[in-house]
Amino acid sequence: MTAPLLSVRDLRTYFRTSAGIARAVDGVSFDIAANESVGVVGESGCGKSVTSLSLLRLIQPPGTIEPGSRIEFDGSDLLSLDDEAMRRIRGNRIAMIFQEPMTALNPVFTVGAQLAEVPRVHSRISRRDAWARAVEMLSVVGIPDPAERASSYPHQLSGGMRQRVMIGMALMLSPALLIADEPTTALDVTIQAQILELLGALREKTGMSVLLITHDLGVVAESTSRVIVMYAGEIVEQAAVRELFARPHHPYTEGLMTAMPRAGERRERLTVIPGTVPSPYAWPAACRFHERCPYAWERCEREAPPLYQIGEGHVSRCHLAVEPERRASPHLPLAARAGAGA
Amino acid sequence: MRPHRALPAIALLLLAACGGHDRNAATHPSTLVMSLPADADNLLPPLTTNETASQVGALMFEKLVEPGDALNTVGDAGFRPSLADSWTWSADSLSIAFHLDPKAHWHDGVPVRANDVVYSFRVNASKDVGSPVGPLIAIVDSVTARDSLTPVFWFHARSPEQFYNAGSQIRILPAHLLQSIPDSALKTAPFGRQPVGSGPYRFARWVSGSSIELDADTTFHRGRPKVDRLIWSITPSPDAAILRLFSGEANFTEYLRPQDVAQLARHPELKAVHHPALQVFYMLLNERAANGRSPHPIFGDREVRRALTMAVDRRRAVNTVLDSLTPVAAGPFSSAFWSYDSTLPRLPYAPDSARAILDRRGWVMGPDGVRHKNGVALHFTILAPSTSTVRQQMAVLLQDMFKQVGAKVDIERVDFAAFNGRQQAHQFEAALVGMGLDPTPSGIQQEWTTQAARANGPSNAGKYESAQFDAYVDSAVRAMDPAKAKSYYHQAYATIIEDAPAIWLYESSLVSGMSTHVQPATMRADMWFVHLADWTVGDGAATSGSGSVALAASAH
Amino acid sequence: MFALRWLAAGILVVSLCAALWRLARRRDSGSRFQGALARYAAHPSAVIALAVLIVLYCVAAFAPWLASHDPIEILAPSLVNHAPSATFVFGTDYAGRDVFSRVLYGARLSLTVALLATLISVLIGTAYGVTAGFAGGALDAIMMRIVDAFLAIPRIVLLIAVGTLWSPLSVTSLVIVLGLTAWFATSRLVRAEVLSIKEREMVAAARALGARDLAIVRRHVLPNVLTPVLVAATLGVAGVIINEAALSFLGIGVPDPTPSLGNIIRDGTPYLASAWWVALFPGLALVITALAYNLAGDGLRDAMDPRQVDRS
Amino acid sequence: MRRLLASRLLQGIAVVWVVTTLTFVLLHLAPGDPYAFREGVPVAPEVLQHWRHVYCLDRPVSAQYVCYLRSVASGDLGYSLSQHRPVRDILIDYVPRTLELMFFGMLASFALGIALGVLEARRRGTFADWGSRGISLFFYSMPDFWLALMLALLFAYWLPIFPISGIENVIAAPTNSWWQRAGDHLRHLVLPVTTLMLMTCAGIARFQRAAMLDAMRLDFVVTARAKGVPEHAIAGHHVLRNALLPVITLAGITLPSLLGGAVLVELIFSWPGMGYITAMAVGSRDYALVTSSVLVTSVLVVLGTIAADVLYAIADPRVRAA
Repeated sequence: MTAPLLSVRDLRTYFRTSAGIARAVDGVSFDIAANESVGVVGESGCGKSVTSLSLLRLIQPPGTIEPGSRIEFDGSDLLSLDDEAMRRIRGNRIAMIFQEPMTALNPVFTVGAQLAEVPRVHSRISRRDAWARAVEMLSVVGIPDPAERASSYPHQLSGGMRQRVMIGMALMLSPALLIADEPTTALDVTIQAQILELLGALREKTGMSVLLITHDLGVVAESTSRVIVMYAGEIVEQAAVRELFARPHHPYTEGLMTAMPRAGERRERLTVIPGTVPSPYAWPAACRFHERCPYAWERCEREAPPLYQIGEGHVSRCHLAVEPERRASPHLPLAARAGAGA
Repeated sequence: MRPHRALPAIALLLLAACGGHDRNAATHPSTLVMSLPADADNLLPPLTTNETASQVGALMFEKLVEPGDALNTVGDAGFRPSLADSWTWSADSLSIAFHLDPKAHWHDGVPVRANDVVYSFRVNASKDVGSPVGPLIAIVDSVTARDSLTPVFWFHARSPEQFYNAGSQIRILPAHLLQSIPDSALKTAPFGRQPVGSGPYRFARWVSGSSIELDADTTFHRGRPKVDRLIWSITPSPDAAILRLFSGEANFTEYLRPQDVAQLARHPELKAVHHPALQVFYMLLNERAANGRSPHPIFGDREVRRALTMAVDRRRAVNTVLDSLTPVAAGPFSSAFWSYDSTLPRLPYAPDSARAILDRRGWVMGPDGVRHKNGVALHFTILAPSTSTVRQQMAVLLQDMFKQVGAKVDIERVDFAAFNGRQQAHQFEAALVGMGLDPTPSGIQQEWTTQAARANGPSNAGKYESAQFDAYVDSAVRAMDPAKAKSYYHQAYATIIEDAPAIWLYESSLVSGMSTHVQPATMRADMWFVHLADWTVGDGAATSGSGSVALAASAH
Repeated sequence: MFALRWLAAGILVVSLCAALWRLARRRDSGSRFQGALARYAAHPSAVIALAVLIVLYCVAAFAPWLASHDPIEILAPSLVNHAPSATFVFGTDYAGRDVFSRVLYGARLSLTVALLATLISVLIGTAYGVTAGFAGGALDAIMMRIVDAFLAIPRIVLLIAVGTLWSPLSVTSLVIVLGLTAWFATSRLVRAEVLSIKEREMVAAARALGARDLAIVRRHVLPNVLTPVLVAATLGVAGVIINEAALSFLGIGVPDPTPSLGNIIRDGTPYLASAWWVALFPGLALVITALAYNLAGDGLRDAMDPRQVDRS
Repeated sequence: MRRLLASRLLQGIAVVWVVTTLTFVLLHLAPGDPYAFREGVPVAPEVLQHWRHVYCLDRPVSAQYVCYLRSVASGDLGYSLSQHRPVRDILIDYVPRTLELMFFGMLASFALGIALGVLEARRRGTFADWGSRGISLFFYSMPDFWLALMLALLFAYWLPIFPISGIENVIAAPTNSWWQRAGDHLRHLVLPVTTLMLMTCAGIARFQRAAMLDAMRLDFVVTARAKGVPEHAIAGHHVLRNALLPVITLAGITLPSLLGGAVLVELIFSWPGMGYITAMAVGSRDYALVTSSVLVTSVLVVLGTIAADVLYAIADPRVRAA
């Protein structure tokens, strides 16, 4: 196994506010190999976006990346770089695209200018050359008559097209890693498919790795090779995509799977995971899912489960790995029993 | 600091740096910079109505003859040549021929000829133009040109001041530039903004609202003026004019108020020059009641007016408010007039006899110290302009003195426009008035006679009517022999002093402020600027300095 | 004796401020007004401003008692433009009058005129705003265009025009003129508030219950409008004080001998070089008053209107 | 864009019409007939008669109103009794100087205002922030004429580097070359423009600061950071460009108060512009000049407001396309 492109070890990102300390990301470790497509799944508020922003050190005060976290990228620890060095990596070696194409682009500059800005910021390129590369990138990401479109403004393009521009902007300097934070959530389904298909094609062509962050299991199933499931600031399960969909181990992953409507299945009410996502200011003790877990027993409330190895490249943060028999007696989760909320 | 934001700061420093350099710029020919609070209106003399324009006009256009500094306006003895070298009377003295100085020429090189004089008379007399000089030259029937250098004035009748009115009222205009313009269009003619004259100074520049500039005409036929450049530096208000003098941006200002004079002590580089002015200040008493017909309960009675005059210690009042140099006025005339003589009677300061007169006239002293007469209190209001501190202080002193003799006085302060308006509309009882006099004593005829009172114009607002006074004035104005004229004036003056239509306070002398190295020539009472050409700025040599402080300090 | 009087006044003012401070610190009663006061007290600059205002109004109220000399009396021609000294704390002006007493009386006049004028402008502004807001449609548009027209004329030019045509202005007509030219901003503010309130259900509900327009205005609109109007009024007073001073400076405001901060500065203008104190001190009094009102107004806006959080 | 312009023009015309009517009312409510013979102003009676006829002052009010509108429309603003010149010629002399003062005043106050606003927003909460806000509020609360006086006192007497009055050094002017005269004219501009700048920049800075803080929160800032754009470029380029838009609308609003300030500044620094002439007209009760300067001033402001809106439309691509 060659050295991973990106290896994150024990990443903690806390927000110190007058209301206390929010442990949005509370000890996350994972690796991404070169040219690999990894998905990160979880309900909103589980810390997946904060994780992605932490990778690029884009966390703004009052948030801080706690000492002791390590982000190894291409052999160097990003957290030890000075601001200038980190800045040179952003957009150049690691790039990022966002969820809201409507607001993610600057409304008062032309699309071409915003694309051309990336090479101009990172290298001594002339304005004309940068513009030419911008137009070329627009055609790469599949925007019709790119030369003319380059001088139009973001509000003159459709959502899908704007997302293509975002992708183009990220790939201007062919980064090694592209982080996509819910790239398709704001788009309708047909456009969603096109964007995912474009991402996959570009990944093959450029050999870059993609970290795809979404709450939509369908998106993960189609476009990633490995999936990380996050809950309450922690990774609760990680496996190859086929393995995860075939044998989801952690009750939370299982809940997510059953909650997802499948084509052709007739069900009046979708099954819902009872209870709500806990507050980051006070994560529940031990296993953070025990209140909403149908199999929880007293060990889950006492002892925080480690990431048990339950198969080749398949880990899960659940004591069921050592006491599988508990799975046989499901019960009403604590949250459901207690009536309205915790 | 980001580079582009530092730019303004650097620009400011640059400006400041070159500021210093500009201060002691190359020396300039001797320049008189006069700060004053009013822009000129129209520089064509017959159309001029404001003070600044008449000053500029006086230095660009010449009269035929100029009265001497003694202002003797009767006959032709007191005059000296200006545009005309000499003049000859006809036997029946119904016509005067003036002989123009052949060297006189317009600033555009064209020589001055008799038809210029003919044209100038016609324009000044024409109704369409409405020149202020019109009524004064009504005595002249016509002007003809005997030859190219001899204009002749023909008169309806003989009068003591016919020479003065003919030769010294009209400023001669360039006919070759103006006669093609119809009289009614003169008002908007461009000439008014860029005049061509024949006087000692030629027109240089006029930046409206900012400055008017004249340069010396080196080829002037009466000799090259000493001051090379005259600049009228215009400010929006009297305060700003004084500020400009004190800050050194001007080296002369025409009129200093008493409070400015007091402030001058702190400026060693400046000096104050008192020069006589034909201006007399008095407390006018309205002899008509509010309805304008029946006599005023207090001032209608001549004896009460005399008593009130005697209640005022005029010398002490003038010393306190102004200074001991300022003369106490004898009547509505100037001590500079040739018709004045020191033997004129004056009502003395005698509060006791004043009280006696008031008792005799039935003004009984009330318990509150105010006299009453059949139900009417001896109580009246003095109107004073709020902008003049001198008159306000004077009103306070008079109020105090009248209290001593049992008269209650209120003071009403209004701004200047309302002060004039109230007088003309006769809505006042007493008013502290300052009146500018004509250079000739005959002006009293327009101001104080019954005919003036009945004309309901701005003159004789107090409605003083005395047949005896009118008779004396008529014979004085008509007397050809100066000695006889003087004796008639004496009796007229004595009558008006005894009738006391007003309490005569002081003859104000004008105080001008100037830099110490400006040497003024004689400043004539009626027109201080008439000899401006003979002033000198600096020790004769070209004085350096332009712009602010340097100008004033350069002499040291 | 003169210093004694100032000492007594000082003690009075300090005790007044202390009382106010204790009131602000009291936490117990949870009324809306109480919360606002606490938030206001959180701003140090606003509290200082309020204290300064209290001091100013006390000084203005006791001016006759505190002044060292008669402001109008011409003391002695010899004392013209005398530099600040023990007897004349702010020096004397060109007419030999004590500048300190004139500034006291001038501040008294400026403060009262500004307060009354603002009161007038607030009343007119609110009435105009409410009618425009409620009437809506064409009338509203016309009324707003008229306000635009008035706003298009710089206030000082309007005041000069009015001053020219009706001078000399007595103090009462000055208050009316200042009041009549200051209500435009308030009317716009009130109209905006009325429009937003009109939409809210409570007004529709009240109308459903058959309440007449006037009742709706009194019970619903006015209390909500109170906050922005109060803030606008406080900020407005500073503007009116400056305009009154400008008018007096131009010689159109208060007629001459009566002291107003504006005409004292005017007296000092020509002698700026050598008698700068005549113009300096009245100006300082003006700045302090206006600054205090502005800071108090800002503090008030944040306290009464937490929604519009100031990004400080 | 055209629709916006059309509606703004219509509104502008409505406002101008209201202002003209207001000026007419002002002229007629004043006591006395503006062209009455007044002592102390010797004008030939037939001149007064001519102007009274031009404004049909001898006809009923309604006819007078129509007459007034027609004459104003034809650019005939009456005759100034104090200057003995048609008001139009006077304004042609004096309005450009006020426009010049306004132009530099506007430029300076927006430059400083924006710079302060950006500085305060980027260093929010530090000493630079509340210190600069405190100082600009101090100048904002200062009466404009007194600020002018103090600057005159400071710069003219204690450090005499800038002239305190007039538009040029009248003595040196004729002998200077044109660029020396331009430099001298600029030196005379410094103090008046500084006064206008200090007076107005507080309002602009406060507005700009709020706009900057709003714009900093928008998503494209995160995108820009993700693209590796350095922090000062983000603030100076991306954010500022967006934050400038609301400030342009502010130009329309500050215009009246700036013009008001210019009136008093002109008086103190003897800058012969509209304020200077209006003050002179005040002294001599020159009704025609006062009312026409009110008219011209407000038309200037209305045009300025429309220009500000047009500038906004051009600056904001989203509006430009509409």
